[in-house]
Amino acid sequence: MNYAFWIISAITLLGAFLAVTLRNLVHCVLSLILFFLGVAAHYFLLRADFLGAVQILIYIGAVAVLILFAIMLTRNVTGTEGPREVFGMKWWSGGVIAAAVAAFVLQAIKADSVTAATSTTQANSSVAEIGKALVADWVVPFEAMAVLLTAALIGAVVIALEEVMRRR
Amino acid sequence: MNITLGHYLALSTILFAVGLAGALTRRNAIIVLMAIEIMFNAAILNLVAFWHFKVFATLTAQMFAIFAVTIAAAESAVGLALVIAIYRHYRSVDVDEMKALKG
Amino acid sequence: MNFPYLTLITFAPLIGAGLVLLLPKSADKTIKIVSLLASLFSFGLALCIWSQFRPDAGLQFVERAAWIPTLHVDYYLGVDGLSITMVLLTGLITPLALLAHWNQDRSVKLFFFLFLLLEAGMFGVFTALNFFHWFIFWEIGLIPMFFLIRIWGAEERTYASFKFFLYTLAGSVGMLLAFGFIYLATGSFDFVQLREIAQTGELGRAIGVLVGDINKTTGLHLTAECFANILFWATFLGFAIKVPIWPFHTWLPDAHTQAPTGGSMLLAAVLLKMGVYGFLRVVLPIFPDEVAINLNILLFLSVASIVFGAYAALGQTDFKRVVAYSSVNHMGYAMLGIFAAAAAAPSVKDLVNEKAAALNGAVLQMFNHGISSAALFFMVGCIYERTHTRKLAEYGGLRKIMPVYAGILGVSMFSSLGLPGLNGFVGEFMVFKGAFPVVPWAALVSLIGLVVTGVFLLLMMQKVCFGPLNEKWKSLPDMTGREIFIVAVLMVFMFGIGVYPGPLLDASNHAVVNLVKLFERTPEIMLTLVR
Amino acid sequence: MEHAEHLNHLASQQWLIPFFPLVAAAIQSLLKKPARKLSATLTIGAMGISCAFALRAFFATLGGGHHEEVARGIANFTWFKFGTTSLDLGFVLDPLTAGMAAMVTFVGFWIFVNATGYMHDDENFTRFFCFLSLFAASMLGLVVSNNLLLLFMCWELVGLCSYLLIGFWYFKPSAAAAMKKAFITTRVGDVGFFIGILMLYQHTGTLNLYTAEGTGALQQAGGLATLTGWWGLSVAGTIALMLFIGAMGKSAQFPLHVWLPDAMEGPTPVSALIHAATMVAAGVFMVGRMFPVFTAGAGDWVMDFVMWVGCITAVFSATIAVAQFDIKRVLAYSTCSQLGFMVMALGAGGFVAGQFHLLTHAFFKALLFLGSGCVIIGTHHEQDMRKMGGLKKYMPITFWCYFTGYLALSGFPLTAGFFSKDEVLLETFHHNKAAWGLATFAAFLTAFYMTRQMYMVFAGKWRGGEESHHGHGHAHDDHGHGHGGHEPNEVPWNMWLPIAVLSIFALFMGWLGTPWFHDNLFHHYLAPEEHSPEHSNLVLWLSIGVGLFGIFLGWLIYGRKTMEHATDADPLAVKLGGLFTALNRKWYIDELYEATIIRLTMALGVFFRAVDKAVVDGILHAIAWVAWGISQVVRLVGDDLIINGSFDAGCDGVRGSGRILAKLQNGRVQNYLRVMAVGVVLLLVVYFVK
Repeated sequence: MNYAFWIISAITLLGAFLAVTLRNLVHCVLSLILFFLGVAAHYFLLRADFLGAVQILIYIGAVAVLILFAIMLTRNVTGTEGPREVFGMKWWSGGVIAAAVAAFVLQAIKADSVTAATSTTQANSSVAEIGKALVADWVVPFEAMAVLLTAALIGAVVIALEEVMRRR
Repeated sequence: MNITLGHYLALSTILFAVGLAGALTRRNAIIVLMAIEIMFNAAILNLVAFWHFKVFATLTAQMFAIFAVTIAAAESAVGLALVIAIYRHYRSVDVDEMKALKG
Repeated sequence: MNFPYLTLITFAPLIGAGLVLLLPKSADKTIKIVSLLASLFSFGLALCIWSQFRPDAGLQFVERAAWIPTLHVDYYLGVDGLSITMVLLTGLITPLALLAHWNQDRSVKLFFFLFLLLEAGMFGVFTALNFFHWFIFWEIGLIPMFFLIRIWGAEERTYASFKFFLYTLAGSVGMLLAFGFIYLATGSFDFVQLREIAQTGELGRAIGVLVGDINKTTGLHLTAECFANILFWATFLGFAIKVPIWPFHTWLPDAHTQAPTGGSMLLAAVLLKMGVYGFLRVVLPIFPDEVAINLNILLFLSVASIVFGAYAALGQTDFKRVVAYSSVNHMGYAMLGIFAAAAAAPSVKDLVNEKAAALNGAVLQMFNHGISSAALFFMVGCIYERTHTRKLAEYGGLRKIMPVYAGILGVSMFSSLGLPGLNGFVGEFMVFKGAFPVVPWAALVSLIGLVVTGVFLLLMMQKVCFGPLNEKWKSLPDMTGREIFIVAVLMVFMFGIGVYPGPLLDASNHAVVNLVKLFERTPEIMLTLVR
Repeated sequence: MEHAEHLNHLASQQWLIPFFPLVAAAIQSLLKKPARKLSATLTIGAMGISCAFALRAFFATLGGGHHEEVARGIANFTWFKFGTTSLDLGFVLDPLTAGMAAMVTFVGFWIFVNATGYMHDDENFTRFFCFLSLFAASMLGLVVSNNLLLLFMCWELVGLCSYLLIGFWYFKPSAAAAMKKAFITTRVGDVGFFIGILMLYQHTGTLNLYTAEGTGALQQAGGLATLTGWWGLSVAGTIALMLFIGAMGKSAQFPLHVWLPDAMEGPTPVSALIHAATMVAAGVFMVGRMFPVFTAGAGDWVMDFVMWVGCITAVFSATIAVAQFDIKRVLAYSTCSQLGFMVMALGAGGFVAGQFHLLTHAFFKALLFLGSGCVIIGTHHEQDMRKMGGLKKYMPITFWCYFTGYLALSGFPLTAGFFSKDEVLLETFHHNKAAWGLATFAAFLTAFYMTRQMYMVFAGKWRGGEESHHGHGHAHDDHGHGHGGHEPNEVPWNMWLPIAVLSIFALFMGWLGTPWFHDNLFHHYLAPEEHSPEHSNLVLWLSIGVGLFGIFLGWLIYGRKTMEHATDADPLAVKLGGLFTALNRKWYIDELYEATIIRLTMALGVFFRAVDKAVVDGILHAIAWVAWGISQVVRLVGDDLIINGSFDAGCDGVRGSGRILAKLQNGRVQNYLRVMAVGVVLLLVVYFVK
């Protein structure tokens, strides 16, 4: 169990790091997909099977594809930006800030007593339980979610339609 | 040594930091969106870890995670739609050029 | 009396004012009618109160409700002998003043709104029995008058309106401070309660206590009497400016010459009486000892008002200033009556009937002067509207072309001159009958004022109505029906009171006798002086 | 006792006498269009009715004369209550009132009849008669009142009516000034009267003169004498003095007489009614009415003061009358001097003599004034005697009536004037010889100037035609047509009938008061309890001699050679020269008053106006300036330097920081992210530092 955690973590980290640093956009997307896989693996490791499946379905299935589409639409498929262009103005400041944030949060984790407690019993959840919970005490967020998604759908349709209207 | 909650927290923090660094440094709006997605996943991972290590008795954390995932999906969709709209206007997705909302 | 007459009468003009505000600016006619109806409604109420007023009972139509409990301030209304005539006068004069401006055309809405506000202020002052409530209406009465002069006034209206406003305000600030201290000492603003405390001497002790801890905190070493005296003079100043008593009167001629006709009618007929009423309601009951101790100064001031006012009127060349100074003169008589009634020296303290006569005379004089000065100012206003000049020298021989005007001016002049058979005489006779035995020197010197009053009024009459006709005014129209109606109402009162003043005197008699009883005991300080 | 009840009953109806003229006046004042006929009948009718009532009351008092005390009916009522007492008024019926009321109504009636003729062509006819009946009402009110306050009220109303009537032709500046002068002079006197009333009220507690219970002011007069008043007099004396000052104002006694000659500005019937018969007599009547107060204080010098004032007035105005040219002014000054006689009689203690002279004088002086009215109308509004003359031929009836008045006034034996003047001189003789001497000299002057007038007006040739320079000092009515050359003519019946009636009285009224036959009727009627003064032949013959001598001297100077032309100098002026002009100019009294009192009053007026403007306003403006100054200082030092300065600095600071912050918000999304991140880091730092 311990080794799996470290391997998957490494893959996830690599995916994330590459996704952010590569020049070629498509490569970035691919590393992003790798990152999503790593995370899904972690979910399975943590016995959150349903979540892992959902993660794969939504993120890899939908989001990654969506980004690909976006890249194609914005024409510079090859991602041939120069290094300067890639990292924008004062690029180094972002890294420094991110490092500072990470450092402090890690510091907080080390100091905090909760993280030390390793629970002996590992929780696991079945899809039935999740389904019952979704419909029972989480029904309001569930419905709200439905509304949100439809709104996003409509939004997308509008933007698309606006495009058609203007051309004609 | 077995894996504890701390490990997962550390992992998600590092992922979050990487996502943040990406968002801050990359000039391409799409990459920025991808970085934000990374940060999202880091957060959700964190949630699941909390759930997993029985910090809270109920399923709340996982429920959270599920909803977070869906929201993240919707959010990225909208984000990309915006980027495309801006692209159509500016003919470029360079974040630095998008200064219309100057103070 | 469960039916809230007094609240209604105070707020009816306010409601009217509200209605006037709602009406569109252009609907002149309706504004005038609405405001007239509001003031007539109040007049009707005043008549109801008058008819149901039982002369021998003390405070009537009392309404009391807790308003600000923490400050012991309650909404306390009541009418007794002293104020019933004033309520009637206010109710009577305001509709007439409104009628006087029936063909007013400049910003009618604001004009009539201010008038109704002024009426509410006046009713409030005459019916209030709690200082807090009273002071509010005292100031309310001030503001509309300021604007009436400021906007519709004659040439130097700015100077006059500011002088009027600041002068009276400065006075009332002193009064406010004094009552602040009284509240600190006694914890109550209630005139009736303060009067009882003052009578039993408890007020003196309470002030003594207050003075004690003032000395501790400030390191001064004031005596109770000295402090009470300061309070007295502060309150006195507030009212003296309003009456006006001699040295504080210079705002009156300026305010009158600049005020519009209706405004100066109300100013002379009612606003001055607030000051005199203040003496009756506030100064005499609450500071009986101080009044008795400072009597000679007070008498000098009132005699000065009479004599100097009369002589100053003689020297005037402006028609309205003459009438304004005659108001100073007449108010001097009222003050003479009041202070004569307040004489508590051992030799005169038990002349109850004389003092009651003096005080009754003063109250009657307030009402009479209200009637005759309103008539005189209205007449001056009439001629001013036609000729737009107030210089007496430019007038002459009006009787030939305006016989009705000359006749009425004659009657109102003789009424204010104090000719027997008209209302002026009864008041003045009572004042002198009362004042003569109590303070002979003051009465005798004031008699000079009586003659000079006759001289300057006749001089004015001669310059305006008699002698050769000034060619400029050959084509002046005589008085219109409306104008005659206004003065006719006043003349009915002039002849009525002149022939039979019974009802008015009965109304104020009971309250006057009670007030005079306050001065039947000589304050110890005076005893020490006398011994 | 039945008689007393009857008197009280009559007394309670006394108020009817003034009531009718008052109603007439009220009706006329409301008449819209001037109805001449209606107003004349109203006024005269009302006067007739009240005359009937007055006579009825008079005859009732006659009957009561036989037993000793005076017949008196009282009717008091409460006017209003104040304090614990009440102010009562009342009416009285006693010989003095009845006699006076009868005289006023009778004489007034005939004067009104004459007035219809005199004012025939005046456009304000109704207003004139309205004022006349108002005057009659107030005069009668004065006469019948049993209360000093009611008397004072009517007294001032009478003053008002004389003010209105003197200034009837108000468009003449002289009339306007005269009316004001009359009112103010009498009002100066009224101040004294008012003080008298106040003192009486203070010391007796009531102003009712007589009350059934005997608590009336006059009934307590004895008590007043014991208290000490002012200037060494007893309280009764002080009151009497004050009341007499009021009487001096109204009856035109010496210092306050200046208004009476100017009052001639009014129409002649007014002069007849007011300034001869009734109003001026009000002062003497009031002194008579209040006689117990005057005589109460034994040690007081009031009575002597009254006598000497009367005497001086008599002589003084007689001297002026000698040198006047205006027919009415001569009569005005003669009224002044006759009033002086009455006052002197009262001062000498001759209450009955004074009242009797008052009554007789009322008749013949009214006759003379009406006669002069007829003369003025006859000669088409000519008042200057120098431009008359020879009217005997043109106006016989007026002449003969005027002649009877002349005889009565100058004290021709057996006429009314002779008897009453003789009584006056008798009383003065017993009291003070010096005053009696002066009075006799005044009687001589009276005879002289009346003879002068008779000759100038009625004898000689009509001098009216020539164009002549005017004499000074007189003004004549310009309401009629000018004084044309044509001949004077007789006056219509409604003008000469009244003087005919009055002349009868002037001749035969004297017999009422003469002691020659059995007891003096009038004396017995008016004051039965007093003894009438014992007869003295010296006084009788001397007064007859003096009267005749005056007539002779008048004939000597004016009768023998009457003036040829209006422009001729007055024969007396030739003899007396400077003194004559002094007399004509009324001893320059008017100018004296003008220079002293009037100018002083006006100066005081201007002074106090200046005081107000400079001193009081000055202080006020000074305070205002100081307040303004302080505000300026506060504005300059306080606001500008300290507050504004610091405030501006503060503003710059804010603006500066504002610019810095603005850079942050440059639209770059990533910057915002960076700032957020930095924010998170700072929060964590704080978390750890705590």
